[in-house]
Amino acid sequence: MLSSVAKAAMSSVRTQVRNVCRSSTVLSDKIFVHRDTPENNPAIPFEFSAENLKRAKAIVGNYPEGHQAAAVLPLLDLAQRQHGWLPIAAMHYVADMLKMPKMRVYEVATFYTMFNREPVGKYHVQVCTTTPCIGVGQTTPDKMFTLSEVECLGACVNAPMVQINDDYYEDLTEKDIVEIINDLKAGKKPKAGPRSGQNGRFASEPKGGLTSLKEPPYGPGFKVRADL
Amino acid sequence: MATLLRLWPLKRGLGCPGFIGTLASRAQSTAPEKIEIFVNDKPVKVDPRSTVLQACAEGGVQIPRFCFHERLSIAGNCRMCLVQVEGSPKPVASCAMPVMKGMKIKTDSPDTRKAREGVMEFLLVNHPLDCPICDQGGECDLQDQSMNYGSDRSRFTDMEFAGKRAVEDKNIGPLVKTIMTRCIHCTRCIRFASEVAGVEDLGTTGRGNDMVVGTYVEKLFKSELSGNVIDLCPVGALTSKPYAFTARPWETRKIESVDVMDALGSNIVVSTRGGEVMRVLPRIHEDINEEWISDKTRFAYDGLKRQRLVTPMAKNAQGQLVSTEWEEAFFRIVEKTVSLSGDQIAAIAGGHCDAEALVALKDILNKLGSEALCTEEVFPMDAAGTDLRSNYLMNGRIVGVEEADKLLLIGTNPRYEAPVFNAKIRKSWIHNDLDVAVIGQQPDLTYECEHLGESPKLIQDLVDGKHPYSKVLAGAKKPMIIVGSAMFQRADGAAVHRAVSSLAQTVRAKSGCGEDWRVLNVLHRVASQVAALDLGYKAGVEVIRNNPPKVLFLLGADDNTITRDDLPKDSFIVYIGSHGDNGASMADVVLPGAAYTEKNSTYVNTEGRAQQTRLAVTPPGMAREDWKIIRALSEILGVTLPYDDLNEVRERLEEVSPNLTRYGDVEEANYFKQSEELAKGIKQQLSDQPLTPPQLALKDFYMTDADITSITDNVALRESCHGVGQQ
Amino acid sequence: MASKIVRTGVHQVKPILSLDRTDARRRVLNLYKAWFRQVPHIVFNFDVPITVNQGRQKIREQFLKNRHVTDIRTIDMLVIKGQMELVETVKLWKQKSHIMRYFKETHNPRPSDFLSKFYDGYM
Amino acid sequence: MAALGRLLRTGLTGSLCCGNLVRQASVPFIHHATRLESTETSNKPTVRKPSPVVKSNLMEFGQYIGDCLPKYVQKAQVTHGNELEVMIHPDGIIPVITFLRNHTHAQFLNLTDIAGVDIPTRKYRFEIVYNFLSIAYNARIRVKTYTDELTPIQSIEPIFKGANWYEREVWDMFGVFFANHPDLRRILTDYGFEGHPFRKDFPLTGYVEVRYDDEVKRVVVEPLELAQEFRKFDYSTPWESFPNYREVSEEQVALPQGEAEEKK
Amino acid sequence: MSVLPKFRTFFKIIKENGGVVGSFLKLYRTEELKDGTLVGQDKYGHKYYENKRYFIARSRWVDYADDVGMDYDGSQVPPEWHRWLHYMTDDPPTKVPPVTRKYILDHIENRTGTHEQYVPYSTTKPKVHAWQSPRAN
Repeated sequence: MLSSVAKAAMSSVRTQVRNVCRSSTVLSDKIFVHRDTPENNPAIPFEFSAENLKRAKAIVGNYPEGHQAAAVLPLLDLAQRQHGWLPIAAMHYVADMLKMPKMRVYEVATFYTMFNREPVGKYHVQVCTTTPCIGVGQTTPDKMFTLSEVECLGACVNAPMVQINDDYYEDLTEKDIVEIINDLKAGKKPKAGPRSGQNGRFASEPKGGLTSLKEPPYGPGFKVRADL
Repeated sequence: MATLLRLWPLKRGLGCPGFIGTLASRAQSTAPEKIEIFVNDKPVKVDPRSTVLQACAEGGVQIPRFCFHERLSIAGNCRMCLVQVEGSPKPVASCAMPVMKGMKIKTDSPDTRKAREGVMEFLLVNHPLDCPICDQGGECDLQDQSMNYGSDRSRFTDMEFAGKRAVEDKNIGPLVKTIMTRCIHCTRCIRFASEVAGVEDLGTTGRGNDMVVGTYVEKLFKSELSGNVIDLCPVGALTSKPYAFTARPWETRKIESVDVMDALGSNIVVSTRGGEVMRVLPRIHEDINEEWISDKTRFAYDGLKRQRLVTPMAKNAQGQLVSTEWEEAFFRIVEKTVSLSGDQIAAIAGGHCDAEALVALKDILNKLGSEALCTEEVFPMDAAGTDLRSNYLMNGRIVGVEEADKLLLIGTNPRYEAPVFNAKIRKSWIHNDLDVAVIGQQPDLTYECEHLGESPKLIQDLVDGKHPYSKVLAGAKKPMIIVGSAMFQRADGAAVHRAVSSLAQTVRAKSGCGEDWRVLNVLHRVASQVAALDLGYKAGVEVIRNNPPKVLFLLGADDNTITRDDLPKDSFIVYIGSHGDNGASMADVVLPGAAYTEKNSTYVNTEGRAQQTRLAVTPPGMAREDWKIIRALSEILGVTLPYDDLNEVRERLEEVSPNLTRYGDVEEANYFKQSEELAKGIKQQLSDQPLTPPQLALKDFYMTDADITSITDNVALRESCHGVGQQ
Repeated sequence: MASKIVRTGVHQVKPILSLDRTDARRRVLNLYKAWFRQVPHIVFNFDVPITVNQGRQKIREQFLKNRHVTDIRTIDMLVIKGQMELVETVKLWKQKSHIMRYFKETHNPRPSDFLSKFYDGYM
Repeated sequence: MAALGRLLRTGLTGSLCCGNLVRQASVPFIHHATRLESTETSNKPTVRKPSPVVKSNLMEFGQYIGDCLPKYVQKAQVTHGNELEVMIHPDGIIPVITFLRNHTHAQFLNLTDIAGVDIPTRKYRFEIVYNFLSIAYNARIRVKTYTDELTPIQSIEPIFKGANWYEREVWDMFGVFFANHPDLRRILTDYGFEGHPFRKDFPLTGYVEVRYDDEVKRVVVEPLELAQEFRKFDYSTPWESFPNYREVSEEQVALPQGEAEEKK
Repeated sequence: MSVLPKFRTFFKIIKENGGVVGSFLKLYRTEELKDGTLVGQDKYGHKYYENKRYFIARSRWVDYADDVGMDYDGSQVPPEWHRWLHYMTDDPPTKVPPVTRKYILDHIENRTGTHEQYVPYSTTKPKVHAWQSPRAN
């Protein structure tokens, strides 16, 4: 009897009280407006190199007539690869090339975190967000490293991992990352892929060897009527 | 995500019904069979092309929305319009969902409410609580809808003292004020800019919590229709800079009126408070302005308080205009006029005169024995001239362009001469595959157009079929030719007119569009011209120049078409008008009249549609309505006009030209054949001077109509010009 | 006869004072006489800048203003109010300005012709 | 006089035949207040909850008045939980009020107030409201009757001397004529004031304005000219036109109606 | 109580005010005749007198300079003498000269009623700006 009353009272209280959200909003470390700086302003000329121009033409050619604007992503990427990062002049160049409004290019460029609209170091270290960060968003004075915190890089099985430029370094331990950074500093290119964290496995196979699919695959005709 | 949702580029011919159904609805000819759906268990028959939201509206249920707008494409990103649909596991965004047969929609179920409350809470998470200092307060969609769907308690505790999300304000020009923290990312402004205004300046940058609406780079929102984003914005993110902090919407009185800044006669609402015009808003008129108005219409109102003529003025012994009494001013006029014969008196009407004043002025001059009544705008008087109404009207109507498939613009820049009409052309260009060609200097239009050349001789080539484009015109089903009235101001105006009218006849004959389709259209630039021509004014001041009068009445004529040098030394000029400018400066007597917000008056737009402005505020000081001034003067002059009140003047108007009092109707005219026959008699030759529209840059747009906008003092527009000039 | 039928069709009401027209007329005349006789005293007592004749003229005007009234009860009500006014006047409860109120000397009637309306700004 | 005699007779017989009822009706009157104090334990102190006992008592008493004066009482009702209202025919003012004043079980000896209400849409546009207090029973009653601009209403000055000024006030503000009033004249408005200000058709600003005129050295009255337009607020929002989305927040309290007895 | 001193005083007053004619003129101008010691003179030529024989509040007075004629006015007394005249201090400015500061404005008399009077004006902007015609030549 009493318990049911208490339950009723509790439930009525529960409906009245909302949960309190305590976490503060997490915002990007980038700004989403352009401000002219000496190294990034529309007056600085940008053009594709002859080689890239050829590539760009090919990319644009992939799309049907009237839908060339779809090539904006690969072209921006091409521009970023050529320049190291994506200056506003490059966006304008791409916009002119595809005959689309500049605003539409800005939208694409700001939407994807892979487009670096500010100068980045030679090695762009992108760390999965769970790692404790030091000075995220900054570039070291020697313009070698830029550390940024990015969303899921799609290699969760091999966590923890970082992406440095285009390469994934996975299954990292503290030792590994120090080694990688030192290698990069020294100008060497460390081997990409899984490292010592999981005993240097090949890809994402289980640590203790295979647990299934151990027997050889069945050949053709398995469990099929003999006369067939 | 708006980047992906938005339709860029708005491909022409892509206007499939479900996508931009509302926009293209006019173009759709046959309506398919209606299907039955159930809105809150009530059966409703709806068009299968409509969305759930429209279907519910038909069923009498208004669904809350932020991003959806009838005249823009569907974005579906605010999620406020969620409804429950039976059989669907999740609530459905009704604005983007097409109806299906037998759909059972629940618009007020507990689940729907909960979904909307959730959306509202998320919207309010980052919306500042600054309604008391927000100009949108009182007419804010978010405010209104939060009254229904807002939570009664807050979960915002801010224990980290991190504050709400804040976004820096953008400087997009002197007309639109931005407070971007208030933005709820409905993207209406972006869609308006890219779809209606044709200026792809606005967009969203960033994503997720970082999404920002803006221009990315520091630049002005350079559009002649930019003010409309203020109305579109459902919150206070985009507000009017000139109107900022001046009035609250509930304390203003709204008077439905008509705009006179261009010849379209856009329908407007004039908001006043305490005898002051606080702002001008558009009023929906599907056949003229839909719900857009140009920036000049919207922001010219501060000119109503500057450079005004508030007292009668007369020249003193030193030749200086000084304030005086009405009696004295009238006496001065009588003194000069009484001994003169009729042919020594003349009058010129300017661009903003109402039909009442025009008819009164005509009557008084006729009574005095004068026939020299002119308008400032020139129109060829040779052959049929202004006798045939079809010669000077936009015969095909403003909405006609939505049906047309070929459009030839001759010497006009509709973007600045009639911005709202230009938006209609763009709409037709997007949804109806309208092909636009231009003869004359190429203006910067918001749609693609074929530039045929600049010489007027091209028109003749088109008539003769020498030009390749004449084949295109001949193949058109519904061709339209729009000629700017500025072309008739040229020396060879009559020849241009002859060429254009024979071109129209040729095209009509060749294309086989039928007798009902009207090919020839004249786009006027000033609001009073059609009414003046209807009333029998002579177009152009040639008569006066040839036969200089002793007494000249200027009814709001400020364009310096006649100057002191054209007249004999002892001539006497009387200026009747609302603003002091060229006309008033050269006058001997100035009689202060009323501006368009200060009188009940009739204007006829370029398509021949008579409309009324309504008295929103009383004329300042001793100013009076223009026709009353003329009526009073007539009594002093001893030729009393037979009308004492507005109804009597309107009766007189009806006598002279019955169409002037059929408000809202377009009085059509169809005498193209006769007109062309008569025009053949014109001997004048086309010159080789390029056809140049008078307004080619945005700056020109803001700097015209000096007598109302009073550019010398009009702060907002002046800044705008400067801003535009700097870019 | 016809008038009788009409009268029976009319709503039956309670009289205020008078039962028929002659009665009402008598009351009106009595009130008029009373005012008329009081005018010299009023002019003297209130020291108003009007002559006795003007006062009587004004009283006549005030009475004639309601000459169109035919309803007996309305007449009675007007008589009652007139009587009250008379008492207020005679007992000197009113003051000079109250008496002069009838003469409306400071009030300029609005012009009715177009030109004067135009000059005055009344439109 | 005859009416009074009849009233007394009916009153007497009424009280005799319904003696039982009367006792029931009047006894709770005495304990009315104490009851309220003891039983009210609402946690919302500003809202007085009507006691059903009080209400039924009042309804019984209203019924009793109706039974006693069947000719005049048209309706009796209890509003706001504990306010008894008796609607009467204008002819019955003197008998009903005499009854309420003199009846042993009523003893409404104190005239609190006389008020007028103007409802122009009605055939009898004025409602005259009498409020009485019975000190003996700590009870109040409201008597309502009606009239129009020209129908005189009987003055109750002979019964309650205090009605004198109240009736003058109603006359002054509404123009309701009270017959048999010893001194009916204006009480609030200025001499020479025209019209009756509480009538709904009397404009808020009045017809005239009064000012001191320097030239004639005296206060003058002139037809009103408004120098400033009225402040008018427009509260409608686009959303307002869809009342479906307005939640009804207040619950309509159903007024307990006393038994209405429409009598000739 | 002898009458003689009073006569003596009377003649003294007459004498100090410039004889019979002078006294009449003075009486005409100020409606008062007094004898007293001249304490000082201000920059306008007003003379300040004191005679302790009179009651306080009457014992100090000013004799306005001749050039103001009949248009004399209390506000013509400069502040330093005003203090002394109103018994705020017993030291006349001749004895204790007033402190000069650069922010103290020069004394002016009350100009109400003259063409130099202060007329309040509206500081709000007019709602409608009237057009002024350009100056003719």
